[in-house]
Amino acid sequence: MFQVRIHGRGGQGVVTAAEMLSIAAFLEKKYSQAFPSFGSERTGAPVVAFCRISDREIRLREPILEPNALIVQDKTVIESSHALDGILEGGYVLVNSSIPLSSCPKNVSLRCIDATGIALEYVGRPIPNAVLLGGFAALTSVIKIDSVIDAIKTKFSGAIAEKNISAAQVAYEKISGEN
Amino acid sequence: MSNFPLGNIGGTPTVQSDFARPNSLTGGHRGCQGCGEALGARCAIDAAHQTTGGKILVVNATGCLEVFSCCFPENSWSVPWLHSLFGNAPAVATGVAAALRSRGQDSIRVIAQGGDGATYDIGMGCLSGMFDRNDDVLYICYDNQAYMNTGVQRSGATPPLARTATTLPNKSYLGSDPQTGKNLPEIAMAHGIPYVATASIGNIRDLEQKVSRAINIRGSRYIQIHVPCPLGWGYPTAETIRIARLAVQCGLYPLFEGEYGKLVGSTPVEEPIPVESYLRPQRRFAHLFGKNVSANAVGVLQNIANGNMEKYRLNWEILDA
Amino acid sequence: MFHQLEGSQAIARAVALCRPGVICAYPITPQTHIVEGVGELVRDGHLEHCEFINVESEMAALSVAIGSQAAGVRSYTATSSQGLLHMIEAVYNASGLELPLVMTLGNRAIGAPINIWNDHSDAMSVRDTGWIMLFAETNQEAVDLHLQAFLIAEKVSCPVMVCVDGFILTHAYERVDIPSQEEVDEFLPPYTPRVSLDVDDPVAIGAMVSPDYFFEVRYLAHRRQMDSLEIICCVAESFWKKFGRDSGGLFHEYHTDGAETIVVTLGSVAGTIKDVVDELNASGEKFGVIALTSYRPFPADSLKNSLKNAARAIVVEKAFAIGIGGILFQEIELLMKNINVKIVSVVAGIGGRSITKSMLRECFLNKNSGENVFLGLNEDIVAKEYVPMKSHSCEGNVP
Amino acid sequence: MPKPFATVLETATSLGNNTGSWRTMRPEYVNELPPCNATCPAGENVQLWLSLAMAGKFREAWEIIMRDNPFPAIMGRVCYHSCEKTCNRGLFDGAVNINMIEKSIGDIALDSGWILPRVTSSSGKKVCVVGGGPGGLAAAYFLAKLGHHITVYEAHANPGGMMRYGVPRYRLPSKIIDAEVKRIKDLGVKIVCNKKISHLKDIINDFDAVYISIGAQVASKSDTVIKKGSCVIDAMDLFQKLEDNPADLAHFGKKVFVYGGGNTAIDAARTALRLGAESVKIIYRRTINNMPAHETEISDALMEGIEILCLRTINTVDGDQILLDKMNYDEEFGILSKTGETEVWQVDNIIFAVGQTLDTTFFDGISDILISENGAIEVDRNMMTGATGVFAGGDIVPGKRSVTNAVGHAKKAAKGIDEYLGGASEVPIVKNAVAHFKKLNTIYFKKDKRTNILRPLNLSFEEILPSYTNDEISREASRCFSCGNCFHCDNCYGHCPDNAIRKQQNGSLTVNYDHCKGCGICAAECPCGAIRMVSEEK
Repeated sequence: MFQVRIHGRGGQGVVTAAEMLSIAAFLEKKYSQAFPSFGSERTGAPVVAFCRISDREIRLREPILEPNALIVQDKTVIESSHALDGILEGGYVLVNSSIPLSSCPKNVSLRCIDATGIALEYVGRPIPNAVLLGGFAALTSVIKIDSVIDAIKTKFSGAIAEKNISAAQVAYEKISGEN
Repeated sequence: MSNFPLGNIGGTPTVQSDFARPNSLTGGHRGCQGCGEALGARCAIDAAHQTTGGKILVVNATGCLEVFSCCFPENSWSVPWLHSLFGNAPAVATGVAAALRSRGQDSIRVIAQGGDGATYDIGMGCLSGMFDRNDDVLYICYDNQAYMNTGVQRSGATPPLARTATTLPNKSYLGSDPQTGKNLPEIAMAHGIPYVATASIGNIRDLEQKVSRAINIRGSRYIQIHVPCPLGWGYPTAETIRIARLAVQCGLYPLFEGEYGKLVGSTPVEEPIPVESYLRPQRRFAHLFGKNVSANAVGVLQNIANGNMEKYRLNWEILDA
Repeated sequence: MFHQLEGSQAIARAVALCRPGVICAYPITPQTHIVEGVGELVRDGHLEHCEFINVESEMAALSVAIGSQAAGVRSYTATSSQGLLHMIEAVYNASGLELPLVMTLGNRAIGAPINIWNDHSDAMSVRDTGWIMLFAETNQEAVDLHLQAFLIAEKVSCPVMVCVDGFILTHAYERVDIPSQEEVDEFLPPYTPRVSLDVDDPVAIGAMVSPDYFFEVRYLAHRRQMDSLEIICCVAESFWKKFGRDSGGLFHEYHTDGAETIVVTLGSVAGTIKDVVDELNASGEKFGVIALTSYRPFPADSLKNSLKNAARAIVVEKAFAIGIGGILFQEIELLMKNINVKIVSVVAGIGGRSITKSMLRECFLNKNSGENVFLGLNEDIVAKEYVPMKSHSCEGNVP
Repeated sequence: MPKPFATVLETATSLGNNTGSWRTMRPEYVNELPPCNATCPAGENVQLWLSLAMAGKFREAWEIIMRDNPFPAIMGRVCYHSCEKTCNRGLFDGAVNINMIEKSIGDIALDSGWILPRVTSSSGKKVCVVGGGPGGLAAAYFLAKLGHHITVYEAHANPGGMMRYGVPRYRLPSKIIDAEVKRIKDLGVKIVCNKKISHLKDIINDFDAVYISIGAQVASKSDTVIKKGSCVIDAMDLFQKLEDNPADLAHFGKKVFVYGGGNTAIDAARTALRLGAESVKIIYRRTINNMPAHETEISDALMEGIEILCLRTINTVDGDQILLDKMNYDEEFGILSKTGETEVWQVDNIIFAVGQTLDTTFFDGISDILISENGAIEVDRNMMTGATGVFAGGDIVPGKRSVTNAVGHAKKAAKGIDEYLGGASEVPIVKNAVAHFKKLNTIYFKKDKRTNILRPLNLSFEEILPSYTNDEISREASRCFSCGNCFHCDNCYGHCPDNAIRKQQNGSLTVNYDHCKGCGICAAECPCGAIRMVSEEK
């Protein structure tokens, strides 16, 4: 079972990111489960969402304390929400940041990507969730980029979908380039 | 509308500009960035606190204000505060006032407050009962025009043609049905209670004056404060005050006062603006400016605004012309 | 057809497939997305001939549904926690009038203190109102139970409440099979009311009943609900034949044959318990699980039959009655009073407190724990905050 | 019995909750450059002294002006107030009447006899200032305050330069000049009049540093043919005679023509009127809206009945007749051409006001002083010429020619000279961004027109333009938007939904970053744009 925790702020599409990730896994005929941090997500407040991906039916109903992967949509929450706590050895950390992180946990493959910049450029709005999923697919290869694209289509439509898709592809190429 | 700054430049200094203001709702609360309701609450309760020398008890209905201001271990209130349920705040306040009367402590004033959901809908029965008995309570409704805490569902205060989670527009449906909705200030006045007023955080000086006038009146009083919500209405968080001003300037949110059921005054609108300049910056009205939307969609709201201008005599020039 | 859907949206689609004629919507976390979802299906034309009503409170929500059901139209609403209690008068009224309403309950704690997270205190507070109460373990079962609920309700002529864990299920995205409209139409025939307000056949519904007959009316209601145990089973069977899934019915057993300890529980926590039981059994233990679906009517006999061979029964529940303790625990203990099975009450997950695998494993392995366990309770806070009553005098002003 | 656990809370415990972590942007109080400060050629802190004037603190306001400009009363009469052109209030309901306020404060200073603090320090260094005009006197003032020993050499009988000889008395009475110059003398500055220094080398060795501010005295040539016996006079000579020996102008003519389009031409025309001329006509080669003169000057002249004949140049002056060529001006490409038509006018006097050029003989033979092709002396950032220790400013260096610019140059030069003589080197101050109109939120200002002073028709040489009363000063100064700098209106403090702005008893305002969520309301509602939102990511 592959467990992912996504950190960010209310209004940045953190919950939608977890949902899209679970849809992408579903499209690859896998079992997946996504759920928010069950709080009242106030605009700006730190927020967490979770996603489990597995080949067997997922029955477990507990929070994810030791994730295999972390997506940080807004690096300013790293400190206040202890976003990097509990990451498993050999895990993956994808951070939305235009500059490298000052500190990061041991033997974990960490990547930074300016998802907000890419989102602003391709989508015109600073919502980084679809972009980061593109990066996530490249970093972990737990899901394919095509499934991410199809998942984006379930959440957005028309021009907005196309823009998010191209943004996700840019992130995918960028991260796979770095691999 | 005297929109001088809040300090002593131009107008009389407001309570909010006083360095020693009570700060009834203080920092660290969990309201969204740019929350109009948090500001409205501080302004209203501070004004009441200042007028009565701090002799106020506050009863709060369930809702955004209650959830983000008091969740263990964080309490943002600096005044005595009681939260019971969603729909019973007016009745609970009646009880608090009765207790004070029984102890002969009439100098302590009781304020009940809630959002538009608690006031227009689920608490309407208790509110009407309180007015019916003319209980000595000032009810303050923070009107952000939908159920924001549960994710922007329509309430009785949702304006015509607005998008909410339960009034999603599509090809044939343009948002909240203009034939529906309540006018609570008018309903309150119909109860013949001593004082009813509408106010806005776009004009805090006007708001404070109305609260301190109301707090000194005995019997039931109702003040409704327009408090824009960046999340629910869809505009940048920094524009909360600007949006509030535009609502009043275009006539869709008339500021007026009533006593014993009769209109006695209104805050004049010096330079009225078309409703479009108030609607366009908000995503909840974006669908009215879509491609294949007929022009008279905005016309419906403009007629309402024009009606308010006349009914509440908001702009003397227009009326005299 | 399989979809990856949020629990609330899956339920909304299931309800729409049952072709309700009137839907009442009032927002309350965590069920709001359900009524919003159904509302959208109505507005986008997927669900025709359905009136979607935005009401002003939960009392209004159920009252509108009572009115529409009494007027002969299949009606539905959803609520949670405080909203359920706000409509409590109408809850009793609906069952008293034998109206086959269906309502989803997004389980959430009851205040004060106000709490928006999951537990079963709201369901437990209405267990004696005469509604049939079905608990869903997964979002798939939540979909299936809604399809069965309308059928059960209309067969028994008694309202059915489908309990779905707030946030944990309502807000969880999972793989769910949503049947086609044709399949559901074959399974669930159109609603033909036994009695309704009809100008051609006028009747008075809701008469006052004096002491001479009231006792019988209430007893008949009880008898009807006990008989519905059998209907719940056969509806579940016909559902299994139609859709190929063992959803619904009275309860589901998991590895109970030869189990020394059987864990009895309700709702989504059963999933976590099954994972723990698998791990324990793999290391030589003998554990089984009973996940109760039909809580009311209470399947006493079948439960007794399934538990009698076990040495110990651990009742894990997400609610407890202040002043007495575990609720399901009392019912199971009463059931097994003259059978030599040790019954342990485990109260956990109150007010959204997480129930983790490690907590459960430690509790299950503790063979000699007391009879009443409050799992996950913060003992330090209790020690600090509890002030024994005897420390201040209780005499009145008697000298 | 202790309070119930968790459901009953003490007041304001939320203050421990750091909602500041929600920010992605943070508000910061800034001090942006008000447009008036940015454009003032003398570098005055206009906004600061306006705020003091508003509060009725005229003495403090005067002291702030005096820090950058020793001639407030003169400025109020002759400065072309470029500050008012860029005043943001101009885009709202009319610029603040900064010029009239400065004049009024200058006058109050003179009437109340406010004096400057005695200079106590002495650097022991001797500086020579050549030219007692506005630039020279200002340089002397700034240097004296820095403790240097100053000697000013002035060619004419009285100090003042263009102020005295370039501006007629009805606009700038000499008693005003004398009073403001006296303050400079009281600082210990020695002014030697009727002392024309003809060449730099005459004085270079007697002083530790030299500041040349001799102005552009030579009248520019024009290609008009002037026959003998014609009654032609240059505007500068006219004003100089008016000042020093008015008797020469006793029988000034009735029909007077003035040739030129600048402020000097207007002043010359209005002076002619006051000398008894019955008809005064100004001849200007291009169209009226190209005239370099200031609009208020032109409108005053027209009000006094002076005519302006545009699109004409003087071909020849023959005795009491002048032959004019009618001109055609292509506005788009700025090409002037004769139409071939001509006009003849009877004339008693003609005053030439076609601008001045520089007399560079003062620097002949000194190689390292560079002179640009239009004759201006090249100077560096500290106004030093190519020759070390030799500084220059005013009309003789490149840049706009005005009394105020001269003062600006003098201030820069004084710092340069002081540094050259071993004083503290001036740390270059970083210029903040200019507070443009779009950064303001003018909804908080009530429309109220500026208080204009009636300009009655006055054909005498007496100045009868009154100043503001004290109330009028404060009232007009209160129209200042205080662009880019907090004026303590408390809007930010009052509108913050998170009570995240602290106000002290003394009125100071600071952001409490523990609770500020960065919503941006304070910045949006700040009337004067004194708060900027800055990204949190460093």
